[in-house]
Amino acid sequence: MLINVPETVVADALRGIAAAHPELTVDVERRVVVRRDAPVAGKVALVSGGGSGHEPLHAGFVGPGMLDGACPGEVFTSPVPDQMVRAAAAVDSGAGVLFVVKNYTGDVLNFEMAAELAEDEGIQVAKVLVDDDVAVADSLYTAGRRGTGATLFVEKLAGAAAEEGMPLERVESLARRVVRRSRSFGVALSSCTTPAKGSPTFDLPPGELELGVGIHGEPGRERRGMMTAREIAEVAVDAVLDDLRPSDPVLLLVNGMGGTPLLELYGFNAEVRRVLDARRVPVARTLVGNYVTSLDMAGCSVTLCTADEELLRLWDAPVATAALRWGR
Amino acid sequence: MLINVPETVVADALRGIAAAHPELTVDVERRVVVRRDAPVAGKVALVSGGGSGHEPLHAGFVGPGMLDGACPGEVFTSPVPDQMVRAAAAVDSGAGVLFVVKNYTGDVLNFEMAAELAEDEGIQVAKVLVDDDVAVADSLYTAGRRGTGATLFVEKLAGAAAEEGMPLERVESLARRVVRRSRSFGVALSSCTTPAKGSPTFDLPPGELELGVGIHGEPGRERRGMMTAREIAEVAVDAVLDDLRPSDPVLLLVNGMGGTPLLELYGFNAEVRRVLDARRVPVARTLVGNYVTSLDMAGCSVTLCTADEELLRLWDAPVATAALRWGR
Amino acid sequence: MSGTYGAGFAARWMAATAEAVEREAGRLTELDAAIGDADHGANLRRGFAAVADALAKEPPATPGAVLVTAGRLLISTVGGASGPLYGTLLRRAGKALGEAGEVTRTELADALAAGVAAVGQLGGAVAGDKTMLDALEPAVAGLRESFAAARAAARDGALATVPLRARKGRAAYLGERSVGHEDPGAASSALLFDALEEVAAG
Amino acid sequence: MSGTYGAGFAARWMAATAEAVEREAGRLTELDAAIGDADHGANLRRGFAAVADALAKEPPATPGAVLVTAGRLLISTVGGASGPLYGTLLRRAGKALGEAGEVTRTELADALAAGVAAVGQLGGAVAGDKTMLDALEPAVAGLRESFAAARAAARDGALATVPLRARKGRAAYLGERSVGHEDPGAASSALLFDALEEVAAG
Ligand SMILES: Nc1ncnc2c1ncn2[C@@H]1O[C@H](COP(=O)(O)OP(=O)(O)O)[C@@H](O)[C@H]1O
Ligand SMILES: Nc1ncnc2c1ncn2[C@@H]1O[C@H](COP(=O)(O)OP(=O)(O)O)[C@@H](O)[C@H]1O
Ligand SMILES: [Mg+2]
Ligand SMILES: [Mg+2]
Ligand SMILES: [Mg+2]
Ligand SMILES: [Mg+2]
Repeated sequence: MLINVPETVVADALRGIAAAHPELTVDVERRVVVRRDAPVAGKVALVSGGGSGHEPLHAGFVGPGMLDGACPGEVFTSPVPDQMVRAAAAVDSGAGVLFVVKNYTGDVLNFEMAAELAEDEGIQVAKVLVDDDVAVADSLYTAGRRGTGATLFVEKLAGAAAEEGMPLERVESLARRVVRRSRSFGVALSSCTTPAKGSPTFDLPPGELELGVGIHGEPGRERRGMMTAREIAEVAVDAVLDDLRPSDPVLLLVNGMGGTPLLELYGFNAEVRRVLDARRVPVARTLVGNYVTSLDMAGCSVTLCTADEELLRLWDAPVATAALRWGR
Repeated sequence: MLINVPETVVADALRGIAAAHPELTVDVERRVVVRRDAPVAGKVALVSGGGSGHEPLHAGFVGPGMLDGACPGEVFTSPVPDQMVRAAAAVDSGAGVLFVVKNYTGDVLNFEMAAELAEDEGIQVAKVLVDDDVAVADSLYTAGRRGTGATLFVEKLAGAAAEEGMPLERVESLARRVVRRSRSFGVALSSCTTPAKGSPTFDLPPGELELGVGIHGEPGRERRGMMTAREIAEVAVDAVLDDLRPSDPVLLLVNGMGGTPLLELYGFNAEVRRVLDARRVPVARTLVGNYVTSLDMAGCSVTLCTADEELLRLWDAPVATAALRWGR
Repeated sequence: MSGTYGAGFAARWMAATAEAVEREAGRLTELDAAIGDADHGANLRRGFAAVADALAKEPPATPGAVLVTAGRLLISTVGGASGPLYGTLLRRAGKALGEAGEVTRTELADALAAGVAAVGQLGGAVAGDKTMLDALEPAVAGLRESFAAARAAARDGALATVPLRARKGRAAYLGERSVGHEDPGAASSALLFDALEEVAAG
Repeated sequence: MSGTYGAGFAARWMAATAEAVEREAGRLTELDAAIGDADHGANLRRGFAAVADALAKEPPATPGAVLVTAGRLLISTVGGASGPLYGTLLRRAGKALGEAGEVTRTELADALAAGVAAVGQLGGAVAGDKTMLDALEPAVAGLRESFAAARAAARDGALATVPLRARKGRAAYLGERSVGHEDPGAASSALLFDALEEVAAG
């Protein structure tokens, strides 16, 4: 592993982010990354965060048109409320803060505590819970679906909405709409290795794969013998379409888990598109790359978001972050 | 591996690029990617290419402000002259074409043949050879230094120069200047696995690393026991600085080989910056990410380019490609 | 043997827990690797090291204050699911102990019961969901009897999670595949009561 | 035994080479993995398969035309270093054979010598640099004697690359570490002369 010691991985990365990105303010000690020009007067602010190891999520999405602040936790460990409160205080212009929370027990509990503390400090806080992973049963008697690839859609689209000047409750309801319209399915071709453990989280012999994995190196729902990209695309897309029947053209994220070469991801995108064409689901926009990762895990996920005119406009709106950047 | 069969990996990826990027024209059959608006009237055109497996290089750098066309070969295999001639013909506006060639025997020979053929077709062609890897001895009696990370600098800076309207000979001499001022050093923490071979190109036990590797899964010059990110940064930066004594602030590329998580790369960037600070080399711009990769290889490389005012202006100039994008 | 227990005792309990977690961090992480994300050991080590440190530097005056401080610090340093849950357990228990300088074992059991209830409320889990509650609930019941009974009950409760199918926390994502593994949070809860018995035994 | 050799013979040579390369592709790739980039087998397989295909579909009328066609196709389908080099070898040899419908073994040797010289010029390598030239040069010299001598000389030349330190091609990047491995291009050159002898032997 390209690290010093496991204990300093997150702090080291934050120093590196600070060195590479003068357009960000990085508090290495307190683990908060905010856009340099925060708070932006009159603008609703977006704050997200979660365990590290999913880069570029979230710090790579801080900037105009997307997040105002991010709080990275330890690897695969939700950040603590103190970070979230500090980030909220740093970015709030008075127009309020939206917390974008991936649905994991740790993230939910810590952001809940943070929201209470922030409100005590007079910051208006709303929360949106991202839970898009169809591999996980969603019921009151479970932890609910995990938040994975859709987080990128929520942060981009709600970020654009906030940049347009929408008030907090509209940004919040837009974010919820994106969550409602988004679903994902992930596949692992290898485990990942966390710095703390130093060896793969689970054993996956070459030639086998795990279907329905999350982004924390946890095993999936089912192990299978090797499949072709075409077969994997069918399983992933159909799993998503079982849960989401798009009435409109979709936004498509073909996401790499970190260890899968872009060459393979693009090839996979061709197969995903083939399946979507066969299922008569039109694709409005496609993003291919390693965006919501699981350290060095080989594998991929497919996220669809049913777009509409407003969401397309927000998707195309300018964004200027380390990892996502387009428009003026 | 996330593929169908090894034989179709490149064609599959091109179909996926076509599906994801309507702003590119992709000839899957003939393996040529050009910007949709090519040829751009009056503009010198840049064409590059090389073996596949280094994505986003080169197709991910096709677009306004960078390359006009790219020809991907088979994995780690130089493309054939036919592709290069076709790309040149597709992008030439009459102002001539600059071939950006990484210094490998295969690339050199194929581009040479292509240049002759293109000139037969009445296209004015210039070539620039990128050879930045200080791990390799440079002499008449060797194959010379390899082309690695500096390719990104050449394509970005010469691309910006062409976009500004510089004539062919000035774009060419600028490209040569960038080559002269750029040096790289790479380190592997694992081998890569090519689709054709299906198992790692070389065996590297966990806990060991190869110093001075290229981007084709070839072993390096020396094997060592594991080192910390700090130690690796020292070796890599000092190897570069042995060969390049920057008189001006540098452009810094901290490049991932494909399998190293961004979290680790940013941590490594912190250590690289620490060494450069200690050596009193000021850093003008930093780019951190997986840009010139070697499939799924874990590892990193450091590239420095001594900048000057013109190069800084060209670096900051707008670019709009799949993998590199900024400015208006 | 039924004495009373003061701030020093509570602080020694936390220190002993920190030691146990330090010693067992690898095992906790392995358990978490099997059905979670391989961080439980590192999480608790970071948290309890901070707790032991802080208590050594500025020892609070009452057992309640010790537990409240410990809980707050866990919340501020652990993160993940276990940070808020363990933090709430200790903070709520500490609050329940109030200002008393010395407390009985029964008072401690009552306070911890309040803490456990708060954990249930916060995380929405119930006994049998394969979480730390499966060790904590029997441990607190055992504590009404003796420290040794608490320790034994916690261990049994932790081991009893092996055949369960997880319904809460990260292991729930595995469905049937979570069966056959001990819950890491239940295993760490057992360490808490190991430490309590050891400190009480002197 | 000194007959003459026509277009059919040349085409069978190319077909036999394609078969040999197909059969030995794995070994060539392994050799290339050790000191190169693990693609030599796949490269030549792709190229010679295209050659065999094209020659079967539209058989040229002279041995020279067969080799020119083969060389052009290798250049258009192989890529890498070996594509232009093998392509040049055959194209130049074919050109040297001219329009003749039948050629002698000596004429073939002369033509291949011209091809080998062109390879040297194009790639800038000389004997002893640990490249295909180390098999090609002795093979062509042997061919003046017999097909069998050519085959043996090519094999010996290929094996003689093992102790060499590479000075050209990708293996040169390894410096001293290239010592102890057979050069993949020399190994594939030996296949070319295996095939030639087999076809000549009928
Ligand atoms: N909803 C919950 N209620 C009670 N305990 C829980 C709940 N969710 C998780 N836990 C406990 O937390 C433990 C995991 O802690 P840890 O690994 O530190 O956090 P994370 O799951 O965020 O990685 C589980 O083993 C379980 O005992
Ligand atoms: N300059 C050169 N002159 C002659 N032969 C060369 C030269 N460079 C490389 N070769 C030959 O090419 C072989 C490698 O071919 P191949 O693996 O197909 O191409 P690449 O090196 O581009 O991957 C080497 O083993 C060597 O025999
Ligand atoms: Mg965790
Ligand atoms: Mg090659
Ligand atoms: Mg965990
Ligand atoms: Mg090769």
